[in-house]
Amino acid sequence: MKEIVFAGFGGQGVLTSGLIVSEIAVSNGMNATWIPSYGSAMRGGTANCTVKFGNGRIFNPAQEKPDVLLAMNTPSFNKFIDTVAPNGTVIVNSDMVEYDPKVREDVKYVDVPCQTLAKEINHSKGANIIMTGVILKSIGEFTDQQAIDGMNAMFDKKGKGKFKEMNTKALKIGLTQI
Amino acid sequence: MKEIVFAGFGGQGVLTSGLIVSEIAVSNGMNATWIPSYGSAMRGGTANCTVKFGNGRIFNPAQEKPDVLLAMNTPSFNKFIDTVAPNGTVIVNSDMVEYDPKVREDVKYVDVPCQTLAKEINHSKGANIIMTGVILKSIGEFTDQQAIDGMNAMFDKKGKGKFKEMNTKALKIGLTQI
Amino acid sequence: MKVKVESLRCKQCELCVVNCPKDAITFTEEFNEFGYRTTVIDDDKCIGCGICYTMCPDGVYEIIGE
Amino acid sequence: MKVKVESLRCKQCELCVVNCPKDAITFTEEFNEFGYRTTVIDDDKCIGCGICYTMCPDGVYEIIGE
Amino acid sequence: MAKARKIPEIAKKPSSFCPGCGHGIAIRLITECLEEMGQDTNVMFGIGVGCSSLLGGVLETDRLHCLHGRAGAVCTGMKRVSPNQMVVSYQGDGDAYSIGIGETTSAAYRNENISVFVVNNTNYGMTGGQMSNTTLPGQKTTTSVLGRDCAITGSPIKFPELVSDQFNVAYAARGAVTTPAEINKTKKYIKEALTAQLNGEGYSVVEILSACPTNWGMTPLQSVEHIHTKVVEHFPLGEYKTREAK
Amino acid sequence: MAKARKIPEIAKKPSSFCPGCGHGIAIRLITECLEEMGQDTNVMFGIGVGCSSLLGGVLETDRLHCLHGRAGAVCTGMKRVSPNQMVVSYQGDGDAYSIGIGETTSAAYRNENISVFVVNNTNYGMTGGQMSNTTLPGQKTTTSVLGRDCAITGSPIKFPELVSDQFNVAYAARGAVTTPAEINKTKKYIKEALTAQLNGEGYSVVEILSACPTNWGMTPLQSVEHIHTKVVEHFPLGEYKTREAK
Amino acid sequence: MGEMIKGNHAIAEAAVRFGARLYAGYPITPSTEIMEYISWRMPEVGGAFVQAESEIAGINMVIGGAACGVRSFTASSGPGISLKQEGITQLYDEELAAVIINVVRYGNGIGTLYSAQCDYLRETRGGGNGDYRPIVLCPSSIQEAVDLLGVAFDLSEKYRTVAVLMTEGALGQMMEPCDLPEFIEPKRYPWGFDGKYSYKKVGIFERDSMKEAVAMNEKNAVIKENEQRWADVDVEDADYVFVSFGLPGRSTEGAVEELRKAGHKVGIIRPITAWPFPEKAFEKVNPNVKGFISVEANATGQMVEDVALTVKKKFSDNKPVYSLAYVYGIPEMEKIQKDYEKIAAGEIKEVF
Amino acid sequence: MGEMIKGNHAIAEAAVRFGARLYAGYPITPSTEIMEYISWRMPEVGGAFVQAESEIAGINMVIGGAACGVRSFTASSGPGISLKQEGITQLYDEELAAVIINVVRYGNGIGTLYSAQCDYLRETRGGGNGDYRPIVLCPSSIQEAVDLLGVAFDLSEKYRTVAVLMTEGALGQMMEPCDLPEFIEPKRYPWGFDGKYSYKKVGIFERDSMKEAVAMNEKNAVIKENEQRWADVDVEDADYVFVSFGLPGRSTEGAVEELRKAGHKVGIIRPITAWPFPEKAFEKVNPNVKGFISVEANATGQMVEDVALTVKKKFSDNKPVYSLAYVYGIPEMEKIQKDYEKIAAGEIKEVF
Ligand SMILES: Cc1ncc(C[n+]2csc(CCOP(=O)(O)OP(=O)(O)O)c2C)c(N)n1
Ligand SMILES: Cc1ncc(C[n+]2csc(CCOP(=O)(O)OP(=O)(O)O)c2C)c(N)n1
Ligand code: SF4
Ligand code: SF4
Ligand code: SF4
Ligand code: SF4
Ligand code: SF4
Ligand code: SF4
Ligand SMILES: [Mg+2]
Ligand SMILES: [Mg+2]
Repeated sequence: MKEIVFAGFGGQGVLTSGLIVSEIAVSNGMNATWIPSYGSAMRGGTANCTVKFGNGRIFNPAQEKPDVLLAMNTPSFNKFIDTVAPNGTVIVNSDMVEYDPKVREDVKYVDVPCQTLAKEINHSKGANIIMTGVILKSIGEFTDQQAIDGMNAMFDKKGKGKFKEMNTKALKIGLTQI
Repeated sequence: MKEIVFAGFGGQGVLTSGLIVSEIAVSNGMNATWIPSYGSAMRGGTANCTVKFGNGRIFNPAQEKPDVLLAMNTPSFNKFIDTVAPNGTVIVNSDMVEYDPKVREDVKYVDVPCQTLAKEINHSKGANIIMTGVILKSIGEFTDQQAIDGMNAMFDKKGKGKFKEMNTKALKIGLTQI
Repeated sequence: MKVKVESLRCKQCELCVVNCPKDAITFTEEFNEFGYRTTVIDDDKCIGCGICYTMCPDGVYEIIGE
Repeated sequence: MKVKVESLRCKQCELCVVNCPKDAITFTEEFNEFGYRTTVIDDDKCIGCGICYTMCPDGVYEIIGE
Repeated sequence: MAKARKIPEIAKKPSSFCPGCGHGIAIRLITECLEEMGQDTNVMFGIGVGCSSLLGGVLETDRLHCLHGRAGAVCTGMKRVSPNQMVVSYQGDGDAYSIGIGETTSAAYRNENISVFVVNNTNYGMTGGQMSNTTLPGQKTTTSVLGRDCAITGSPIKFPELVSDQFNVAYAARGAVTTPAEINKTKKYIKEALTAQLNGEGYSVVEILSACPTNWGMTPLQSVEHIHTKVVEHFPLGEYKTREAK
Repeated sequence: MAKARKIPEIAKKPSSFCPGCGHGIAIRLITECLEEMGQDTNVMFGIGVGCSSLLGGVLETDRLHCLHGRAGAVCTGMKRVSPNQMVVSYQGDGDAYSIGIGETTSAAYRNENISVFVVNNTNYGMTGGQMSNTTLPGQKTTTSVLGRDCAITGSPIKFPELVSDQFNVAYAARGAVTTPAEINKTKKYIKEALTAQLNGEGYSVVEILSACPTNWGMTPLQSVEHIHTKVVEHFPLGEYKTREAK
Repeated sequence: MGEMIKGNHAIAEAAVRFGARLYAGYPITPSTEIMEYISWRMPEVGGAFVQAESEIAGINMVIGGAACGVRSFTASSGPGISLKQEGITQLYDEELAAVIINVVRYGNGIGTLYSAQCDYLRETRGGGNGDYRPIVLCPSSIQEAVDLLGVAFDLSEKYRTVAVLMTEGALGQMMEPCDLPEFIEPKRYPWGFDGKYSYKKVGIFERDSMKEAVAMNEKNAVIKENEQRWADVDVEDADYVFVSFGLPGRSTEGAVEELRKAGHKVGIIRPITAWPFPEKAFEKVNPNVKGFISVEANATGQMVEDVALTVKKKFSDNKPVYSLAYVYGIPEMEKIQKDYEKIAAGEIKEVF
Repeated sequence: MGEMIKGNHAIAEAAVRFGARLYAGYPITPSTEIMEYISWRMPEVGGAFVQAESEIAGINMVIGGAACGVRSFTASSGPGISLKQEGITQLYDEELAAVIINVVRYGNGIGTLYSAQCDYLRETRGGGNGDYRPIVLCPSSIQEAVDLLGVAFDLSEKYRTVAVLMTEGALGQMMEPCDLPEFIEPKRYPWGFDGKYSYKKVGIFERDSMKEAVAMNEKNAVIKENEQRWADVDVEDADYVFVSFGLPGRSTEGAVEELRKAGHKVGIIRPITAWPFPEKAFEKVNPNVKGFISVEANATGQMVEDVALTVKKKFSDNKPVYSLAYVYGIPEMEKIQKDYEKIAAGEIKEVF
């Protein structure tokens, strides 16, 4: 079973990113859970969700020890870095996050300038999709095609199929970052 | 400890009658409880209360086995006759109640035409006071003077002292009925 | 008879008595089971106008009609 | 300086910018800690009228007065 | 020419209201109208808590004893799932205008297609005569023993006026069950209210000024007199919102 | 001639309202008035549940987060035992006019000597933009996804109008926090309301039309425009009941 | 010995004398006389009386009064108390002191006017959302009602919590002699609002729930340790111990006296605090006791759960616990005695 | 395996498919999505959706729908459910079938938005006046929530009672794959109003409370006998048995699996009905079990009372009962394992 935490500002698309991963897992016959954090402070602040997936039963859907952390901004990095499983992966939005890798020396860091990359392909809202690709690659559980199909199926269901091409492009960029 | 049930139509003054007896007991240093019956049927129907008094502690204030039953109307007689303690006394408003003494042969019946008697002294609302006198006499716990003083003290407290003379007269009539 | 009277229901409120346009209703000396005086209609005076029916809160009257 | 600006509080709503009668307010290229662009006042244009204070929902401005 | 008149079948059981209580006349008028409209076997009542609860022993129709004040909501629920049945709420002034003011006004606000009858006897009858939102200025009740002081407690609420002025309702009126003439007028209002519902026009309300001899400490005749001399002064009779279809 | 202006001491902490939210202006106006009247350290707030709850992190005054809708009752309790302090309720439209309609109208009905400020943003902001009793006809919300259908849900409630017409209140008005001119007018209304209370004249209410860019899906500037073109059509600005003392 | 007085009137007068200065409520039988009495009495002493538009408004006005540090209370029954649950959990949550009087009447839903004890589980576990536990006091006589009302005010302020005086319809309606308390000077507590923000508070979104949970458990532990109240008779050598509160408890005390006279080794614990439940009372009980018998006026047996939990906690072996639930009213002493005999004879089985 | 769906949406869609045709409610986080979904979905199938002016109006509209024999339901959280207590006790009292969904959020008073299980005692004992007991169903996954919603409607109608789906904030907000039920034809029950007075009723003042109390106890006994539901794992040879429901129960199931792997003889009972509490589940447990451990997401430990009562009833000796109350959220599997070790080591003491 894999556990991934997606964290960032509200608006950075981390909840959607989590949803894409969970959908890919389910469309490939696995179990998955997606759970957002929500608390008393609603306005402003950070958003995050935890996705777990795998072939067995998923007991606790809540965040425990993520194998992968996506940190889209500095507060998120700081909030979750201690929870990452030993030998886990931390995927960092290097356009925004400054960090000291010494805080955890037992994890692998992957720096991705996802906002810059997104701008480059003229898909300003695609940074989260790029990062989804990075995550999927880093997990290595799904083929690129499975990833692309799963993502597009999800957006289709949400009635957001029209961005298919751009999203596919963004995901592919992510898939090639590691 | 003595237990008395006062029962009749609403408006026949049975609650007041019970109050008088309890007040006399308390003003003579005894314990007393007065408890009305009240239930879901509020409009119309019967009213009744239970008074207990004596020198010891009164445990259950509610009606159990009355030593004395005052029955001001037929429904009340029928409702309570079975509960009267063996060798108890049943004081009956013979102006209104028709009954078969065979329903209970182990109790003593005292018939008092209290409404007629009240009319005779021009105190149309005094029937309950007359019956209070009868009850007090039948219990035999208090002197006539204790009874009269206790009753008047109660009415004084209620701001109804002005009927003192008529009430005294009515009580005295009751006290001489047995 | 123009009006049927179900005296058992009467609560002696007097509303019929004072409103009858023909003063046809009076109280009897009888008490019903609940201790209320009951009414009686003077059929000669009564015109079957139905006002007693209208006024009575307790359904004592039924106007027979023609 | 006629107006003190506490940029940390700005949420980039633009209400001050459009209401300033002297067009004295513009957005800078800076982001504050919460990710919002902040405003700057052109002191030469500013007449200290206080409208920016009136419009700002977030207490960014203080009018110094005389 | 005598016309046959008889208590409607669905309300023919004897009631336990006090002598001279206006509730008895009010419910008869409502059931008469339903009968005349052929709706007496196509009706469900939401009954408030108060002396109206005594209708439980009278009415032989579908009826729910609603929680105190909530008939406006209960009747909304009933009507939304039973658009083809008549839904009638029958409440007291305390029930409808105090504890239930939220539900009562909200049903009016939504213009819910129900008919609401409020028996206004200017006090909480069932619980022994406390002040209500319709108690008259200076009226003595068990919670205003020196007479109601409107400077502290507010002045009598005028619900038919309020809904007519503020909400988009189908019909609103105030009648009294005091004299043959007023009773007949009140019956017309009730018929209008029920007709509005039958035609799907929306919310209708009739407030019915009604005697409470027991808690007013008056005879039934004095009570009627009191309504005509004092109560109507604060609660003018008549229609406040007439049906547009008319 | 520049006049010094500064956020009142009691409201100087930064808020967490969304960008362009009208709440921030509304609370500043109220606290400014209190300060100008010398009452800023003689005041207690009853705060409703809604985005107004975010004031918990802002206001440095006595304040109780009232249960949703109940500020009218809580403030009544506070004022009755604290006649010499200013008691202010600060609520949203959902809080005051839906769940709290009973408490809100009843406080007005009693002419309770309190000042009530209702921030009307035509939806339930805090919970993510559901329809409220002030939602405009046709307005899309998360519980009226096709646009509000007033035939089923009722039409926008007009509270200042309602209390002015139906109850004996001291002061009622509606303002907006959209432009310098409207904000200044609204501040005058607020001052009038607070003065009424200070003088013991009774109930005062000011409804404040306010932007909710987040749930309206608009920018702050579009929101202001929306208020002027659409919202005021249903909620006319102005005074509905002026103070008699004036 | 005082004068004959009605339970509800005694409670109302006592509240005034204890310095309560705000009452807000809505009429409901059998509690209404409290409000009726207060309606004229409170103005006499310069206090505030508000006839609220509903029970919800009533409890929220009490919240307003309590927020100002003024002794504030309300009374109701049956469905009226149900409507106050949200307010009660808030009083607890805001650490406001207030007293709620529940003159318990029988029944689910709209209910009846019978006297009963059917709200035990709700009052002791809290019918509102969350984990709060109000202090619950249960009088068995008018004198005790008056005395416990004073305790209720004191404890609610000492611990900054809600206290419920859980009395019964019959106790509200009956009369017996009662000494009323002396007048005490009304106070305004420093944690109450004064308009000056003397007492600081964090906003709802700034609170730390985890820390508060710890603090709440600590506070509850202190109350449990210090505030258990009960009366007991003859428990040290008892074969069977009755547990019963309020008027049924009083009747059971009589039954115990009778049973003892007849040679039965029985005793009684009469809880005076229902929460905290008087667990300590069980420490005195004969370790070889054969069983405990809960006597209550409700339909399902409610307090019996606390009896069983306490017995489990306090005895190393598993003692049987019996339930006599008499639905409503006050059980007759004779009835209790007869049912006791059935229990002793094995005809009535234990429920726990 | 179904598609990913949010818990609240799955519940809303399932209700429509199960034939519910009236929803009335008021928004409150974290239950609001149920209402938002229903607001457009119910009209699609010709059902009634009313956005009520309050939770009280909502539950009373449900009473109206239920009185007509139409499947009716509402959902809320925290204080919103507190406000419905009077309505819930009336539903029970009038023997109307309806379903209440409590998406539990943490906290007393206004409360928080955290997911929790702090309403256990209130839901199982009834927060309204009287002796009523609703059926309470507790899902631990979205699929189970959907399935139990069907059970809730069925049981409420079979027994003419209220059923509560007691779910948690986190379950409402999370997503996982779920198979939605088939559509069933909506019914109108014959005991519902049809305008013709087909189903006779006595007035409130004509009812016989004593008889009804007997009938209520009989009905409750039948429900207790027939409707206990639970899941269990490895209880037959366990030294320690966990008891935990909902999402914490699911996490505890995981902890049990881990502990077993590590050689600890532990098992779990996961109650699916909180009322009736699954007492029968305890009959299978190893008679030499050393103790029971209640795992809950609330501040004080609530279900632990039912665990202790059941243990007292089902075992002749006095087995210790431990309480792990994690306040809010879903306890981590590792945390549960660690606390288990403390219990086994005697570092955490039993509470009953
Ligand atoms: C929630 C609740 N609160 C209070 C009561 C007590 N109660 C019953 S009837 C009533 C007043 C009824 O007054 P009104 O509605 O005017 O009817 P009336 O008896 O005057 O016809 C009250 C307060 C109750 N049953 N339920
Ligand atoms: C009893 C209760 N019901 C529901 C809620 C959930 N709730 C919190 S805020 C809110 C709506 C607030 O809307 P409004 O009053 O208009 O304030 P706004 O956020 O728009 O300023 C609701 C429904 C609650 N906290 N308590
Ligand atoms: S029908 Fe008319 S005339 Fe005849 S008794 Fe009745 S009221 Fe009088
Ligand atoms: S109106 Fe009816 S109840 Fe009243 S006196 Fe006449 S017959 Fe009797
Ligand atoms: S004070 Fe007036 S002129 Fe100066 S920046 Fe502000 S709005 Fe513009
Ligand atoms: S009004 Fe205030 S918050 Fe908005 S842009 Fe100007 S300074 Fe920033
Ligand atoms: S108390 Fe008043 S309203 Fe109730 S039945 Fe008697 S007279 Fe009618
Ligand atoms: S949601 Fe709306 S009302 Fe709430 S803070 Fe944001 S903009 Fe303001
Ligand atoms: Mg009334
Ligand atoms: Mg709003």
